[in-house]
Amino acid sequence: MTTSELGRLDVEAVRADFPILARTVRDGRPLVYLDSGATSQKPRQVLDAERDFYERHNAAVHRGAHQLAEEATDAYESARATISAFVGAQPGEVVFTKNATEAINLVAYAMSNAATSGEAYARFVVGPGDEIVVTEMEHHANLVPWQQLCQRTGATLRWFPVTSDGRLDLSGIDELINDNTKLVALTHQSNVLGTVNPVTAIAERAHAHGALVLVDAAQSVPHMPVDVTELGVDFLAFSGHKMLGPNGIGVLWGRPELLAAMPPFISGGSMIGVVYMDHTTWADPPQRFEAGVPMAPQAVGLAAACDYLSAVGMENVLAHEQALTQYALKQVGDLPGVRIVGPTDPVDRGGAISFTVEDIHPHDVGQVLDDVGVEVRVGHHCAWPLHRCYETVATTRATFYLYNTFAEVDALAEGIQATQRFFGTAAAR
Amino acid sequence: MTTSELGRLDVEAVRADFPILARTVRDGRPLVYLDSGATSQKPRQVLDAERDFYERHNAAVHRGAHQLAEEATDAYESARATISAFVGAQPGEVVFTKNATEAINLVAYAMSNAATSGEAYARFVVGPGDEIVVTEMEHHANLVPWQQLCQRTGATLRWFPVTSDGRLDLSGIDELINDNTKLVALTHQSNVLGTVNPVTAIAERAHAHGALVLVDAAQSVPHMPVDVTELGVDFLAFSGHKMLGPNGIGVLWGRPELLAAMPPFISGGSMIGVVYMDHTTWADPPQRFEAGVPMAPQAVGLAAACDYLSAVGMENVLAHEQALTQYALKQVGDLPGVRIVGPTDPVDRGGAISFTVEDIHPHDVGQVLDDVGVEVRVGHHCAWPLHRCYETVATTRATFYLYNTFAEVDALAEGIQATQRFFGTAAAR
Amino acid sequence: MQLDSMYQEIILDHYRNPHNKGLREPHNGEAHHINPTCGDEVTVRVRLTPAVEGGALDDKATIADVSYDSMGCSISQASASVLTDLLIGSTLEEGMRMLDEFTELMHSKGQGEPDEDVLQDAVAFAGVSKYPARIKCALLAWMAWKDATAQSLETEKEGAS
Amino acid sequence: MQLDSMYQEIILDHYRNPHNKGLREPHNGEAHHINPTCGDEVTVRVRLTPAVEGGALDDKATIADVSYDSMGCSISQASASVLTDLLIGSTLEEGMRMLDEFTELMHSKGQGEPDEDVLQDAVAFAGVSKYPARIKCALLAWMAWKDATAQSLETEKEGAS
Ligand SMILES: Cc1ncc(COP(=O)(O)O)c(C=O)c1O
Ligand SMILES: Cc1ncc(COP(=O)(O)O)c(C=O)c1O
Repeated sequence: MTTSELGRLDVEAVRADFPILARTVRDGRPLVYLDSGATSQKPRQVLDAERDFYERHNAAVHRGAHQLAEEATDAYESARATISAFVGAQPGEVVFTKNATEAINLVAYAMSNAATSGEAYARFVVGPGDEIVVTEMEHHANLVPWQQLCQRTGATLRWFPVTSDGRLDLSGIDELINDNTKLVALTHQSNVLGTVNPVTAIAERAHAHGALVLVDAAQSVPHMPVDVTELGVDFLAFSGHKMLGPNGIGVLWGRPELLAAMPPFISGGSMIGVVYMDHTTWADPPQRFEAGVPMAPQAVGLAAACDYLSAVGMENVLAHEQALTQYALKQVGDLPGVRIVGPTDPVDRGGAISFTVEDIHPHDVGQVLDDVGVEVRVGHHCAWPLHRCYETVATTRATFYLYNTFAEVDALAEGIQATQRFFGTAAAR
Repeated sequence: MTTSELGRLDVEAVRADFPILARTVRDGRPLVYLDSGATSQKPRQVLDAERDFYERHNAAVHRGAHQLAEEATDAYESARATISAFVGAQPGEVVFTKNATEAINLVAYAMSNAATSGEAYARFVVGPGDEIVVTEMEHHANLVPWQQLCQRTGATLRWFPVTSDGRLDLSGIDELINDNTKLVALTHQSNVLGTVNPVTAIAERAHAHGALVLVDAAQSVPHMPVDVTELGVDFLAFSGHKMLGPNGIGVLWGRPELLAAMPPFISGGSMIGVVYMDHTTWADPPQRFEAGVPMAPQAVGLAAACDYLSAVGMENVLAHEQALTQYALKQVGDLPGVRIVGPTDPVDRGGAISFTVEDIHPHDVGQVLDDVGVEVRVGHHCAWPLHRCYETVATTRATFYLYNTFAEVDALAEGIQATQRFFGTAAAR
Repeated sequence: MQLDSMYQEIILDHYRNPHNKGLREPHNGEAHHINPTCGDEVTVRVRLTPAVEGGALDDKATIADVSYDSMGCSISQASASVLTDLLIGSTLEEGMRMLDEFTELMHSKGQGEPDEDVLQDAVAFAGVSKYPARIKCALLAWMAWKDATAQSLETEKEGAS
Repeated sequence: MQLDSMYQEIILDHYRNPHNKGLREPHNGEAHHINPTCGDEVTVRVRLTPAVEGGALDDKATIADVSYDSMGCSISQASASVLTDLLIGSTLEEGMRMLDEFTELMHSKGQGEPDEDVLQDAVAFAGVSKYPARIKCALLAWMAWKDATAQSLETEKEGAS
């Protein structure tokens, strides 16, 4: 297909762009890939863009004056412009990292580094008495770095609980976000519950108390239109591999005045101003935060992924996934013995459907599904504390993307019933 | 070619594997790529391996139980085994990072994190009175992270000077490495001078005082056989992109007992033992140091690069580069007005030839060379303090790899003469 | 259906009707293991007794009891149950031999030819070795038993010294 | 040879025989800039004088003097030299206009059509804009001049308040 022909969303045309979707698994079963929440598949266009870079323009960016280096630098910075525009940002506000996890750690480490970086960075210092607020539904990537920041600095970690129906419990917000709060870090869309959080409202409250707001957008940027100027937050982190892009690249967006006031995290070449044996000054953002030879080919690939998604239209991606989610909530949620963990209504909810099957462990559910070609994820999905809230250690999770079909949702529902028959549970009788 | 047919080193057969080497630059000039020290070009075999992963086995590694996830995990861990074996290490001792820079930062941050990580990690704590020793010839990647560690912890940074002929000045070693020394970080092969340092001897001295030794092998692992068991050091860092592999992947090798005693650096998913809202325990190495969805396709690509290099034979790569270096030291070094910065004898010296051309700024040298298709690097090559030692801000640098030819060295020498003619300097008359 | 190669009848039987489940006294070693990818847990208790009364806990020591408590999938549950059947009453030497055989079987990628004399019911897990993500499930109780046993030996040494 | 489009005769002349090089007194603003990729350096001094004696330093102020010291490649050297020729004697407003035009020219990727009336000798740098890595060289002195000028204005304000 030419992606621009897509109109609403021609799933078959989309699928034709993804070589892996044509393969079979186990005994020749067609692949039903319902694990895009873990990582997405890549269209040919993305793989071609990356390869073209390697075969024609490869050189170390920002480090050479020869023609290849010029071309490579231009490709890298053009990619930054495309990716920035995809989330409504300016290129100078976008830092490339290896994944969302590093992007979040970058901010957490900049905050502890501020303590030993002099007056210019005083605004980021945190210490005893200061509070960092997260939520119980965070992915480990947006929880553990803040625990560690608190351990390094003596600040206190606090968190929003979740309600039994999979929403943030905001009833304590007036107490939880207060003048001691230095930063609120929360997920835009839960990778387990699918819940989309009221980020803008929470950010307003945080800003009223002078706190910064970091949003983990690893599950939102791939699946809905996101515009940083509308969101009203200070930092936004996401990963390329979850949005049709290559592995090995992530993004930290930050308000430019904040990035400028932040000390570096990883240090080395290309992030410096002047270097002496006994001291060093820093380059301006975004270079300040990109030490070493960067992942330019991956940036080019991610830009191609943004182009692909833009051609399809993020509104169309969202609408398609919402339709799949609504269908799945019914097809899966109505099965006897199946409990959905997360909102059962499709409002403010993305396409992650986590569930338990009575008397069958998720590992065993996943195994039987795998046997019929349905690839889902089982476990705590890097959100162990959240699972404790729902009194389970693990769930089975199906996640959707633009290339998934209603027939694949049916395959999932049938697979769950096959599992119940295989294990002979009450629900199967 | 089939790489196994290479025997000694059939440069033409090798070149045929690198699509980019067939392109032209500027007005149709054949590309003479002499900037592999900045980043190497990639053979088809590496690009194919990475693409095959994406098109057939792509999934999040270590996070799924379905067939694709199994295949992806297997590909990732097999790649780790191949890459480990390439440097004589065991897979459990090899951590994947985004580049050498991150690998070095990992150790530096683990050392400052040790202060707040409890008794189990006490061995890595450094503070006032402790000394970190580097050298004046370090790349910023192996200098700035240690400056920053000292700034965070109050430890003192000290360094070996260099001699006028481009070697480490070891005369003060008895004083420089003493009982206060906690870590010695030095480069195996200088990216500017080409100098190969006596790492093993220095490590012995350091170990005698209980200090750890980290080697920046970014310029050695790509160019010579390196075996960590023979080197006698504690940590070794290198980058994939400089050794025919993809961008976005680097390696930290560490002695297993040290990795086990090190607190984590970047935290998030997949590096945890158990996670609660208020505390977290860690996975064993190497997972402890690999937070987030890793760069599995790049690991697969880097393993293919190792296979390629092994098929050619690292001894042959070394011999080929030594021959080129010896030739270039003469062809370039003998030109009137040209001064080589670094050893002029080829002993203990790799293929980085940095030089100044009298009365012509390196930028201008590089520009004229670029105009005739010869791609070299100009500037301080991320070793600014080193350039100060030689009373110059910048040099022009040619670096060689297995795909370079003697004719390309001739092109370099002719290009320098063309530059002298263009600018009408004394040497040209 | 490939599934049957993993979910052998023996496994499903042990899963539905586990043997020796529930922590028992007396014991002289205990270990708690968690599988960090799915949160499955097992606690294993062991009681080792010397071959000769009053003697040291050597190779010939008897595995007088193994009991456990656990939470997890069919494979991890069944494996714990089979483990107790195999180990209770064996000598330490025999137990370690079983552990080695079982570990080797798990890493055989479906190619293992387990010694049925040594592994008995545990040979039923051969099919699990084809599914790398499940190997940890099958090994969880065994690894906990190994640690619990190391603890028994440690405790005894401390007692002796 | 494409080179000639970058290394115009005017540029090489200024490079070999730079104008106004060497730091001079009096000055009321100074800035030091370094190109972090190659280490090239320039220090620029400016003296702004009010259009009306005793008046404020506004748009109409005169750039009474610009001097500099520098170390770097032909492009950065020549650019600093040309800059002094253009700026000395101009009004601040004219100077800022030249800065804008020159900056725009540098980012034109070889497509710029510079206004020769404004940029005079500096139009010779048009070819540099085709070489992204060299743009910084051409702009180095201009950026330093901008900062030095900001300092002059700052100093004056402080003096006035
Ligand atoms: C000696 C040396 N050390 C470290 C590095 C850093 O490598 P990277 O930029 O891939 O992290 C380089 C290359 O830039 C180098 O040449
Ligand atoms: C909500 C959320 N945050 C953060 C991450 C971390 O992303 P990555 O592993 O790419 O760093 C993920 C995915 O694993 C996620 O789902």
